[in-house]
Amino acid sequence: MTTIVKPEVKQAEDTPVKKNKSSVYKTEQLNLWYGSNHALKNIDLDIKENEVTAIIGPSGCGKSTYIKTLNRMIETIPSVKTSGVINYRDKNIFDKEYQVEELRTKVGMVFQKPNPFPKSIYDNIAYGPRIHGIKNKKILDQIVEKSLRGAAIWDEVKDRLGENAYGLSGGQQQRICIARCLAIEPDVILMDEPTSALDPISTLKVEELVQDLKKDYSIIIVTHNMQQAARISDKTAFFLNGEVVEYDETNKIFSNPSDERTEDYISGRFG
Amino acid sequence: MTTIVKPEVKQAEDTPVKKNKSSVYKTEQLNLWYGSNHALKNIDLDIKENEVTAIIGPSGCGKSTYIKTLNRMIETIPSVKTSGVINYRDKNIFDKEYQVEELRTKVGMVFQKPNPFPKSIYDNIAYGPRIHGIKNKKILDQIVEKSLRGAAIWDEVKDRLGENAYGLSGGQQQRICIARCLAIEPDVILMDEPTSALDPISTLKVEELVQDLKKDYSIIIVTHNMQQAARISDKTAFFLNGEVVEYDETNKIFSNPSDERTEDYISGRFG
Amino acid sequence: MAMNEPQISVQELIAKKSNRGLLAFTEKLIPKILLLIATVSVLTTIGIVFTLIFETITFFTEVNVFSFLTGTEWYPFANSTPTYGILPLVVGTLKITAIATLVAVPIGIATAIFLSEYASDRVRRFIKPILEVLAGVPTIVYGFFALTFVTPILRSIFPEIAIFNAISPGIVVGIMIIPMIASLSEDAMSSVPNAMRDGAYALGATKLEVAIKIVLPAALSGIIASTVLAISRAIGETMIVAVAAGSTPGFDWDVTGSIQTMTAYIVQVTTGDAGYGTTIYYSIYAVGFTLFLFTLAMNMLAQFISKRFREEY
Amino acid sequence: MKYVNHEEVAAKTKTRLTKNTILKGVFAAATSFGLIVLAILLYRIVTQGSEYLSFDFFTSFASRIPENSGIKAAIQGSIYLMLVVAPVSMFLGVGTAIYLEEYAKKNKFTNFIKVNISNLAGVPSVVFGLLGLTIFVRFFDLGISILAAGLTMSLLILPIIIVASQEAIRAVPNELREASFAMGATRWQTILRVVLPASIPGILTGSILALSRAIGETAPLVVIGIPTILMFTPDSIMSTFTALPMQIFDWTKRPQVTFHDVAAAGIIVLMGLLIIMNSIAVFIRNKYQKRY
Amino acid sequence: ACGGEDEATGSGTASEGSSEELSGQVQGDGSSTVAPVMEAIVEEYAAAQPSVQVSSGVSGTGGGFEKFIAGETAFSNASRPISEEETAGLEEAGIDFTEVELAYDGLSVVVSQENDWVDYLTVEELKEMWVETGEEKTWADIREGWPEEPIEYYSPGTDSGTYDYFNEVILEEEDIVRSATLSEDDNVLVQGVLGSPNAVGYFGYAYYLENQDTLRAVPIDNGDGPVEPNNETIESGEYAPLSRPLFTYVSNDAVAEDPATADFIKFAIGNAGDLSEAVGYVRAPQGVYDEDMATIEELAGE
Ligand SMILES: Nc1ncnc2c1ncn2[C@@H]1O[C@H](COP(=O)(O)OP(=O)(O)OP(=O)(O)O)[C@@H](O)[C@H]1O
Ligand SMILES: Nc1ncnc2c1ncn2[C@@H]1O[C@H](COP(=O)(O)OP(=O)(O)OP(=O)(O)O)[C@@H](O)[C@H]1O
Ligand SMILES: [Mg+2]
Ligand SMILES: [Mg+2]
Ligand SMILES: O=P([O-])([O-])[O-]
Repeated sequence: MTTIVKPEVKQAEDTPVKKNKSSVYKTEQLNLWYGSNHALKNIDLDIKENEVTAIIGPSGCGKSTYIKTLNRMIETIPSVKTSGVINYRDKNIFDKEYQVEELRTKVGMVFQKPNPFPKSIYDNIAYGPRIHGIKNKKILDQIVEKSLRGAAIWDEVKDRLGENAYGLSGGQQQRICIARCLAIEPDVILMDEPTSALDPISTLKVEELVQDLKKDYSIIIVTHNMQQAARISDKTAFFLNGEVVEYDETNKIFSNPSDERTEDYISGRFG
Repeated sequence: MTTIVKPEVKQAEDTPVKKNKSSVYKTEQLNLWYGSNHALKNIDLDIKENEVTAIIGPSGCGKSTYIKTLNRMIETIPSVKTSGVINYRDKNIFDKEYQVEELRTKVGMVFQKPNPFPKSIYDNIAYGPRIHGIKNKKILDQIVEKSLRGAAIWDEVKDRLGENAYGLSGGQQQRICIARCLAIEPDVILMDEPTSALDPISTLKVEELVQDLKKDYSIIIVTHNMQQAARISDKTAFFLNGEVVEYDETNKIFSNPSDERTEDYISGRFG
Repeated sequence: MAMNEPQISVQELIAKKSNRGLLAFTEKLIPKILLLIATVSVLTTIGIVFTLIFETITFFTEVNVFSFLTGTEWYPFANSTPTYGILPLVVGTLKITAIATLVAVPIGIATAIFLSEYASDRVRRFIKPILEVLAGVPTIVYGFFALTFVTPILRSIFPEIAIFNAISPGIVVGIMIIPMIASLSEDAMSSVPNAMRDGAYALGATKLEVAIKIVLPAALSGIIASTVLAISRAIGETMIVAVAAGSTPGFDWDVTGSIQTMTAYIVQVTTGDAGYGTTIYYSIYAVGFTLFLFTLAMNMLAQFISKRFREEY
Repeated sequence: MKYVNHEEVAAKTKTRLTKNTILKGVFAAATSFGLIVLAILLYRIVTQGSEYLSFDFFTSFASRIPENSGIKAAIQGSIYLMLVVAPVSMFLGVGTAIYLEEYAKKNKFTNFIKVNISNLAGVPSVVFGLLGLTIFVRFFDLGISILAAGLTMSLLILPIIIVASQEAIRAVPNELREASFAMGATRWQTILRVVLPASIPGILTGSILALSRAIGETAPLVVIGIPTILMFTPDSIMSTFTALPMQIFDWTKRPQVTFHDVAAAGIIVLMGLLIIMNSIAVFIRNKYQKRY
Repeated sequence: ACGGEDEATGSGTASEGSSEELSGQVQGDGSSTVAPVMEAIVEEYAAAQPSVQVSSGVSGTGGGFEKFIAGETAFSNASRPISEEETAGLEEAGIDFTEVELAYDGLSVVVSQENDWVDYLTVEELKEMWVETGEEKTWADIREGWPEEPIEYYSPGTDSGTYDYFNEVILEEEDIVRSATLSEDDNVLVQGVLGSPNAVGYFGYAYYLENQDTLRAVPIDNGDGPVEPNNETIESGEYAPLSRPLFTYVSNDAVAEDPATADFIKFAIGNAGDLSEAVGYVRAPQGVYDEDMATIEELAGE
């Protein structure tokens, strides 16, 4: 297993700080059903700020479902029912009064397939601020630049901000999506397999970016790729059949998992 | 790497026999272009009968393209151009006189996504024999039963042969597709990532089936999943950017690859 | 694989049974037959163009082309000096089309937005077929409805409106094309990938913001194309105007009085069955040809729009 | 530096949501407009025509006396008309669709056919009437017969059927064709045994909708000039005939108001036919949708 | 419309010559003025000879003659006598024909009942009113004291016999006002006239009868004082010049060669009197019917 565990050494540096961090998301006894399909079962997870938390598990185990529940995007599917509590910064997001639009301006999301809007690069980034009432051109310009820099794509696109975002490569599009998400200065960024549609080089870029963003944002990332989880995350949660089997320091999960199923999975015995 | 190499021990038993086997497919200097995109470059491969040959490699390296060339399914894409030779049982399949329908009755194919016809289970299996002129109900009954047994799904469906195949689960559908392919008793079976759309348990079933079919058929299987290649194949070809980087006993490829790129790939350094 | 049955070799059976020669022959023949069938649609167009062109040419031997195209008086039935200036018929057609467009475009697009962005699956599945019924109502029924229901209502509100007028049939033609705009625009909007909506929702956008700022622009070419098609349909609509718009072609922009459209003129003459060979008989072909060119231009425009401005995503 | 003030954002969210709610109401109102018009139209016609709608209405011919008037000739004429239109238009339409989707190469000619079809779909029905009058009635000397009118109507709805069939055929996933080819099937075998069976529901749905268009079309019949005074039912496709929309048109033209009520009764029957046809189409569509 | 049963009995007597079952097709077309009579005849005939398929279009007198000349029809209904050009056309086509008089019609000039100023019109006023002069006309232009409201005109289409007749006796071949709504659709005319107090229109007497409660027929003064159209004045010819006979023209060959056609025409002549009254026209003198019947019987070789 040596090859796989290698990248963790780098993360070990961060370990001492972690203990003091406060929670951004506290999930308690979360259950979720698609119609009669019980997709999430008694999930308890405590996610800390300014960390990268990876969620891994075989296909269909509920990773996407869980991450979509965190910003209530799951509600776009009519058959979904939930029970339990998710506290975001100590407020239950399932509360009646909790306005979902407000939650989502605090919690950004990056999707599996890059999904820029069919607009210019500039308009893509400015979309979020604009709908939230920022119309001043100067401020928008600043936001666009800052976000694109934050997503490490400013240099590549600064001369073609007026072009349609669909003219970019997949990797660039994905970083545009990340920039779009940064433009409203979220607190948390959710990422659902953000690199699975990308080539290796673009993947690398996005991974580096995630490492970088960690300073300012709390990041929750779903990935199929165990090497990726090992490379970039601080904590890892292993999902199986809608349950959290194990949640721990990434280091620990990949070198010395406590659950046999975790071991089986990361050693490739299934999935 | 121990965990990964484990399954090979089982295959070691077969090794002595292999040397004497005759070739089913001999590919010589195959080149293929999609328009101007050179997708396969000087492929040389000699595939033996009654073996499982796995083709692995990162996305876009040409695995699907190659396997589709073997039964000339690639010709359905108009922009495709080829050069070189593929001898199937010592006859060049690119020959003008070679009738593609005849080739395809000898060479079956199983696709990535299960693709049963929207007909009854029975009609799915009987499809091949029927288009080739077999109409006798008794014979068809026998063929259907035999094929379903061969695909290890007879017991699950014997009481509902009249039902639409779309009522089955993904894994069952895939085995129906395998049975459909067995119904015309092909010589070779091509499989393009046959388990990538399946859950772990169905995957296991199909893998077992492949092991079983090897006695009677030559099998060429494309897979994304290196563990799967290691578990079920006798030989493995590693493709990269349209070239065959390495082709050898599966054992050897996974324990002691001769090419550095192969090693990088199977240890997860890219892809 | 122990089997009790006598061993059958399928491949042998196949080798015996299959008749590759015959198969190869049908394989060659079938596409040719199908090609012949496919040319029927081309022949139809040729047939239409030829029917119209020949009689139109005959018409122009009796009536000056220029005065036909630029004339502002259409009195073919006059005893002494019949005049054939098509502009009044064109203007009549445009009045109907304009009113119909004003009714149908806002309502149609709003319906499309509601169905694609707000309505639940069940509501959509319930409403769409009903709208299709609205599109399938025979135009003679609409004509009857316009004359006996809409016109009296309009006249009770605005007494200056005549019994035959452009407004009532215009509105009803509009109602007739609402489903066309709604349904085609809805198709265009629902084919905008959900990923795009998700992207906006994840930024905290409301449904309205997603609909107006993301979906509408992305589906714009489809929406415009559907509108153009619907307008073309309004131009060619016959029975509603024949029944409810009157038959006095005038060269003005008054919509409260009786008008005549190109289609209604054709019906007027054919129900009177102007016999073979009179100038009036030929005039319906000239008018038909003009009408054909109008709708052809609109259809080409719709195709151009949906091709040229198709969004890349 | 922070640009986004999350408190302000939260404050504005309320207004945005209100806007959203208001416009949702506007959109819903627009949607109901169509439904309400349909309801009024149906209500008007039913109240106006129900008095004349009886069993006798179906079994008597048109009469100078409104009370005795019926649609025997008209409804049978319409049915005969459909018996010509359905096979002719479906044969031509599905054949063309198969050619375009399965055989046609991407070249100028194919493109020309496609452009031609979408243009044909936009040609006004009254122009098709002129085509029918000139070509079928006069040039081919079929007279004012069911055949002449049927061929005219077939050409009129041909583009609709082609497009619907094309869509249905295109919706059959390529994987199914590949599966068939991989078994050694020829293209025609694949079309006959895999593609057509899978696309039949879509083709039927589109065709029924197209036929329901044909059954209500009036303008071409008016232009061809089919009679309305006749007291017999057709006995062959060369018969003179009248049809439901033509009969309705004739009744609405009469000066006696009572005949308008008879026309309304005829409209009820026509609308009933249409709604039945539409329901069948919707039923087929819902039942067979998303099979693969 | 009333008394359906009476005609049924009447038909029994008239079709005495055709006791045997006949079959075949008889096609006709023509005047919409004649249509109500013809519809009644066809309807009654269908009861007497169910196997003979008679159909009749309503394309107007001129439209009917076009088809008659083209040989597409066996009889052609007309609300005016056949014209010289049409006779020439038939000669050229080699079609001999017989004129059959079915009924009398009083072409009625009508206004809406809301129109309370028109008491009668002289023939001159009528002409002044309907002829195109290049200027818009108001009621005051026709007779002093009438309102200064523009007149709205509704006239049958130029293919109709009604138009032709009006054209001949009133317009005297001058152009009809251009603002007139010309329509073959009689309901359009009725709706148009009753839709406005300033409207005026004209059409067959039967159509006026059907709408007596909303329309008003204007008495016409031909020099001997205003005369209102009604059964007596029309039959006596007192209602002049707008009283006219209605015809159907029959192909001699069709009568001679096709027993079904002959039978139908005989039936038509035998019942025209009763049926024309039943649908609101005026019967022709019996002598006219007898003469026509004799001509047809001779042609049919009886
Ligand atoms: N829209 C839906 N309707 C019904 N069931 C769903 C829906 N989406 C997902 N599911 C089911 O919920 C379960 C969890 O799905 P989910 O997409 O969360 O898995 P995942 O771990 O993200 O898998 P993958 O790695 O393939 O993306 C699966 O059984 C899936 O079939
Ligand atoms: N229909 C096509 N037209 C043009 N290029 C194609 C087509 N199909 C594949 N290619 C290109 O050919 C190359 C090889 O593709 P292929 O599908 O064989 O890869 P693969 O190894 O099977 O990948 P994967 O693991 O993603 O299935 C890729 O660069 C791909 O973009
Ligand atoms: Mg997922
Ligand atoms: Mg592939
Ligand atoms: O239809 P007409 O009697 O006026 O010719």
